[in-house]
Amino acid sequence: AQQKVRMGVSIPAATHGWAGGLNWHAQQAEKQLEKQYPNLDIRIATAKDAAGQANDLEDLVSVHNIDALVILPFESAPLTDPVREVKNKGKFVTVVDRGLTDPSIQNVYVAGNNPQMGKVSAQYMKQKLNNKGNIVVLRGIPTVIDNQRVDAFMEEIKGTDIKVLGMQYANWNRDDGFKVMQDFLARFPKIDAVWAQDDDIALGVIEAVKQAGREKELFIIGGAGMKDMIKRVMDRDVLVPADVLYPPGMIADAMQITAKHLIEKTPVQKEYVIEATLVTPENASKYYYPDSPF
Amino acid sequence: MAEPILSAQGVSKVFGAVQVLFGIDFELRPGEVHAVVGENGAGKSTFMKILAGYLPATGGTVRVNGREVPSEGPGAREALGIVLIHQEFNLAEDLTVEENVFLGRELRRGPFVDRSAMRARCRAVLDELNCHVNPASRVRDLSVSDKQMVEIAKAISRDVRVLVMDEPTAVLTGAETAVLFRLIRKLKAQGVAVVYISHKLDEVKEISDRVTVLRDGRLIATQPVGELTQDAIAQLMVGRAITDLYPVKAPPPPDAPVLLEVRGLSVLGWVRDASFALRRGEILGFSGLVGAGRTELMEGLLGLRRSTGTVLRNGRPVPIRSLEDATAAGIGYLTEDRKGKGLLLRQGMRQNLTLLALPRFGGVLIDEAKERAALDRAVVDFDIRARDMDVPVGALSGGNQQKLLLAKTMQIEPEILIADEPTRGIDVGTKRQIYHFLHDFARQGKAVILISSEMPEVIGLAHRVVVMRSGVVTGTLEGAAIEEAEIVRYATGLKGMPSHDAVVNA
Amino acid sequence: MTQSSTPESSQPGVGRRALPSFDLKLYGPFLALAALVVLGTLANPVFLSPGNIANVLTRTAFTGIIAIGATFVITAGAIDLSVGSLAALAAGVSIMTMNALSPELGTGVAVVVAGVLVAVLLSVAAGTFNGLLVTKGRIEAFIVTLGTMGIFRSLVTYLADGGTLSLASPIRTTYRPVYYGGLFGISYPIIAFAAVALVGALILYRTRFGRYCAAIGSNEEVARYSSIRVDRIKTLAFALQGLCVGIAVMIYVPRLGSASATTGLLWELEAIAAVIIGGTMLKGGYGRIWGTVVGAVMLALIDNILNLTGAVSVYLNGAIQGTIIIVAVLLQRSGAARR
Amino acid sequence: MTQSSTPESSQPGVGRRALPSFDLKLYGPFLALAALVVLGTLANPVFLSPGNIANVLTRTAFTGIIAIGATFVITAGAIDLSVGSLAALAAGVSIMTMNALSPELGTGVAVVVAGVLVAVLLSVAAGTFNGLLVTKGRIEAFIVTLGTMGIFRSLVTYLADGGTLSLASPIRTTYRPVYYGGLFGISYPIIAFAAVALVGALILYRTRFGRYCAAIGSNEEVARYSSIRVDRIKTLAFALQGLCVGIAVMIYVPRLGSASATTGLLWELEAIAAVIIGGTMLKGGYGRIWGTVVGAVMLALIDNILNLTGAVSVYLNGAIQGTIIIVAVLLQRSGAARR
Ligand SMILES: Nc1ncnc2c1ncn2[C@@H]1O[C@H](COP(=O)(O)OP(=O)(O)OP(=O)(O)O)[C@@H](O)[C@H]1O
Ligand SMILES: Nc1ncnc2c1ncn2[C@@H]1O[C@H](COP(=O)(O)OP(=O)(O)OP(=O)(O)O)[C@@H](O)[C@H]1O
Ligand SMILES: [Mg+2]
Ligand SMILES: [Mg+2]
Repeated sequence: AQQKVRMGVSIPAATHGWAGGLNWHAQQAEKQLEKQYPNLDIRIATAKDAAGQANDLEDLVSVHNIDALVILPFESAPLTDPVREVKNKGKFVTVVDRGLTDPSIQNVYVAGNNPQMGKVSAQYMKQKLNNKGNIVVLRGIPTVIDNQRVDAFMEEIKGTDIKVLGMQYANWNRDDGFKVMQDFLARFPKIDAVWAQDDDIALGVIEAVKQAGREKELFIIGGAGMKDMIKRVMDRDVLVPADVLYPPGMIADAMQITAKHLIEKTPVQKEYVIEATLVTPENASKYYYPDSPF
Repeated sequence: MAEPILSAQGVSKVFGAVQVLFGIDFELRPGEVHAVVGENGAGKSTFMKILAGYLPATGGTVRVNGREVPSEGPGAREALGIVLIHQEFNLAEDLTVEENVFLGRELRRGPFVDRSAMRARCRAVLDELNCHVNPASRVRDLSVSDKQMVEIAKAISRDVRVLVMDEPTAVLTGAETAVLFRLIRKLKAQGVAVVYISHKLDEVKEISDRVTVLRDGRLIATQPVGELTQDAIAQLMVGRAITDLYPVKAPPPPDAPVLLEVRGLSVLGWVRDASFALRRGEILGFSGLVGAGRTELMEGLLGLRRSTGTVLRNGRPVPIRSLEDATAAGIGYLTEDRKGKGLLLRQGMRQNLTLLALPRFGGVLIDEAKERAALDRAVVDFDIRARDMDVPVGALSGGNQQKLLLAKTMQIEPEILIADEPTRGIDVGTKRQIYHFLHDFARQGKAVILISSEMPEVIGLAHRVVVMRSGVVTGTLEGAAIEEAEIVRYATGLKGMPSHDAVVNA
Repeated sequence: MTQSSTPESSQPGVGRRALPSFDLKLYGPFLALAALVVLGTLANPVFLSPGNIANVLTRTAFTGIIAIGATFVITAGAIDLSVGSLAALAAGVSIMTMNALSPELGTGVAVVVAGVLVAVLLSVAAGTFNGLLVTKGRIEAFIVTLGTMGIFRSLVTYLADGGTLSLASPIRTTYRPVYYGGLFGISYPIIAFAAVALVGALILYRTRFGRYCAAIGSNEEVARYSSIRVDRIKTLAFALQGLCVGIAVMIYVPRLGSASATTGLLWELEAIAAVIIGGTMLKGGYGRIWGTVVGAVMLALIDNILNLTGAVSVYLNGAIQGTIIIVAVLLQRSGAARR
Repeated sequence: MTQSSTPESSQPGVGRRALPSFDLKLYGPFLALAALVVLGTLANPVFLSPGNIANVLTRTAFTGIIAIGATFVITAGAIDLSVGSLAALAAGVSIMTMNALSPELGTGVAVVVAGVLVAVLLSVAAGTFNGLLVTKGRIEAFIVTLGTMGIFRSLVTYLADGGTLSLASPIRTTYRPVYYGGLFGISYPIIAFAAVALVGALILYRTRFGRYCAAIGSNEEVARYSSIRVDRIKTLAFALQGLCVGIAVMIYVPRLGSASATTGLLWELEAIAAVIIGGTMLKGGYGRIWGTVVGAVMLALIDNILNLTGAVSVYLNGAIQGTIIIVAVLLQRSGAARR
């Protein structure tokens, strides 16, 4: 008789676009993996904040008695200890995207590379602007990831003549992207480029720019790899010449790796890095998934 | 003559742009009961609030024991033993009786309130008032008369040297009033000075030593009560003689059609199997002790409480499930609880006046001009005295609120008026107007049900009197049988149905 | 004012109307708004440019229209926390309907009308549902709408599969002008906002329903004894709130053509804040439509001003925002309290 | 309703009252809680395991303790929306203080005590600040705390530079047992929660302050006439709310050892919901501490039960949660309304 193998997946709830994609991919992977491995039982828990995620971890361990945990932490620092608790109970731990402050806890790290994402965006911008121009930056929400992206971006454009005219939070939200961009457009008569950092924000920005009729003046770089944006890049939209990948699908990869290890006992690497790839019209079709909700 | 314990010199008061008190002089001696009378809106309550420190005076001084005291909130005066029982209830409705009685000066044991001690003392004070409410009940759930008794209990549970009572008996019945008078006499014997405001001049005659009359915010006279007859007091108040308080009764002819008939109406826990009929042109009185269930019977009839039984209008049964149905059937209801059920105190007179009859004021949009016209008319018809037409109703004097409430009910032009304590807090002059109004109303071929705890009122106005006791109709009196002793016999169970039939033994 | 003034109203029936004194409770919000406009202009002259003003007013329209509905609910002594979620749900369902119907109805006006109808009907139904739970179920409005807030948002997340529901491109083209277009240089959302406010004011101040809302909010018992059908009026107030959400959704959808789990997040807080800043009492009984309009515009202006000035630090935006709200209300209220 | 009803209180003087019927207003929350426990057990027998119960109660402690403070504020007729943000700020400042002091005080108990003191003092000060703005500034509590909500959250964002403030590891080791440890098998957070509830109940029901809160919430005017210092009591209620936030922070910090802009997000809603579910009236005048405790536990249980059962779809968690809240309250209230 086969013993059921239980895998717990703890991720943030679908409270913004990227997290929505995360949820979708996690659920797809759940279905697919449970079919693939009949004795695998996957349990997904979604949390609204760090404390809620810590609660979920407790429940996954004490109630579901999981054998392995795949977690995409809300934030690194606060979840380090709760994950350590899980680890101390002898569970296999896979951490996704955001590294814990104590890397010794995790068995596997599927790393998203936030600094790289900022850096890649900045490099593209430098090249496209010839190291010179006025840009505005729309940030996500105040959190470590956002800081890493922005810090790396600013580091990369240091020493160039690229000037950041304004920077505001747009909360990884289309409506806020629209509003903030409207105001930036009113405030600055000449903007050469927008770094929106996130595709949801970028979609809001596009509408604001169109409304102001200033499509000719600037271009926009988003991030994540949302299908709408990839499509625009693919279609050679001058407003959106490129995008930087930060695929929410990384959760599925992590689940896949973990499941495979649990059931087939395949060895695992310590770290898998998901690259922040630059998407251009040339390679866009490779990253276009029309069926994904994200 | 003893030194005055409390006195006022040239006190005046201005609200916004209107002056309501003009240089009042007043003095109160220990051990005296000093009545203050005057028409509605004369400024009695305002003056009392100034004496008790609830309102600052605009001009003049207030002295306690000969020393001038600045107005610094009610707490300071209360510390000097001056306690005011408000005309409008001053109780926190969500709190219990006991919590209200001791509010602001709880008994303590260590850091905690001493609940058992307070409950016991509260019980004792209520017992002294023959009041049977449970100290642990919420004030919200009490009847108006019980609330009043709680107010009185709250006042006398303090260290009181001057007790100011603003129309304490307006919502009390005879028995409760008698208890109160006993209490006043006891306090008086202890040297407590009592200021007593009432529109019931017989009470004033009975209980007080001196009387001060105010009219339009001015002091008219202060005299020993013995020197004045009731009529004389009334004349000082109104400025003219009050004659024929009650109109000459004009009973409907015996064959007058029945406008409303009630058969076997029961309200769970309150009223059982009540039946009566009301004829065109009739004033039908309802008498009984407090708790007899008259109010509940009417509320059951009007669809405000769940009830069983049949109501016939002009001989045809009509289902009345809500007040709206009653209104449609041409029945108007004047509630006894002016503040809790009658008026929106924070809103204006116009909004209150038309609230019940709003469908009559315009179609899609409210016709404000029509509303204003109605208000102007009501102000004349019901002699509502407001010095400023835009004040919130809560700033009207108590009697004028009552008149506005009557006017509100009349806006639906009912054929049948059910008036529950219609003259509560009304001055004699206006009372006479209301009596004549009810009389004329019936004479026009309509009909009135009059619930009143004032025996003379029922006797003076009603063509027939239904007496209730503990939720059961015990008798109906007619003609010469309508007299006090007989009513009391039915109301107390000496006559009429045996008491074990009652819903509740009172 | 003085001893010498004589009583005038001894003559019954004449009554005296108070001097039309400057009522700060009524005008306070407008003063605060004026102060904010001055502040904005000082911060950046662009603030007063017609383009910027138009932008701000246009984007105020959503929460403004919702806040007008909230004014009724709050005046009637209740509260509705579900409006933001309902907006998201209605937008989502409306988009799905349009996408689904376009094979039959095409991508023209017909399909847009169908979408709008669905959004409005759904919103009204949801508002009525809230109202019935409050009145028939006798549950506090706070709890009911806290519950439905979760339910509605969860449903839209479900429908969108955690992602975004996007309106098909050709339909968007048809629908787009409803947000971006306008009449005589005034955008449709502003026109809608003004119209809703006007009708709202008429209803609140000049109809029975409006009076009844205030009466119920003041004292439910008195309302009942004035033969007002308390339950029905309250339910209607919630339904009206739903209608307002539907209208807001109608002009929201063409803006970005999408709905997701984040749509309308915290709009309830913004709407309630606009209502209260406008001078309506949270405890009920007293509502001010124009105050609400001003409150909504004020909130949008604060955001706008922050975006127009490079604030000391973006991190502190929230602090500046909070401070401006408090100070603005402090100014308008302290004057009123001085009487 | 029927003729056959017989007299119930024949003893004169008792007055007419209903049977000392089972008071659903008082016991309703407990019944709903019981129903939820049954539901949980049916969903998954593990639910009743001591480990699970301990986990749930321990994590309820934060919002539970905050909700007890909120009971006072709401009973006094006000509301405090800033508690979640304040918790974040207090946690952040406390962590910064401990990190900064560790070179001097070491990483032992001394530095933790200092951190706790700072958190508590800051919270009480912030609560008092809210209270003073409400009472002295005469601004609605809703607006004041909406403003300070933004301010506090913004400050913690600023202090954390948009990121996370983390407690230095050695100090964490010292502090950790405050969350994870316990006495006689009961975790410290549960003990703290119980203690705060007990003291809260004593204060609300057995002290003058508690009575005055209810009196003010019921009728401010009456309270003032009873020579209650309304402003002072209200300010104190806010200060007490601050104190509760401080205590909650004290046991929150050792759990996650960090604070950021998202810490305590929406705790205010959860706390207020717990209070209202517990039977306290949102309009003030009537507060129930034990009800609040039950309300907080219920909210935590609902989350827990959702984790116990694999819900249909994670997207629908919010819907199930909302439905359970409404149904639970419906059950407990409908009984009460039946009188
Ligand atoms: N807060 C207020 N604002 C404005 N006017 C007021 C206020 N309070 C009382 N008044 C006015 O002062 C006048 C006197 O009222 P007061 O209540 O003292 O009369 P009263 O003699 O007690 O009458 P009643 O016998 O009807 O109780 C009335 O015209 C009333 O409208
Ligand atoms: N909730 C309650 N609990 C206990 N007793 C109550 C309650 N409500 C009312 N009562 C009692 O009922 C009495 C009032 O009853 P009711 O209103 O039926 O009297 P009534 O016949 O209308 O007389 P009146 O109108 O003169 O007061 C009060 O004296 C009070 O003792
Ligand atoms: Mg008076
Ligand atoms: Mg009665």
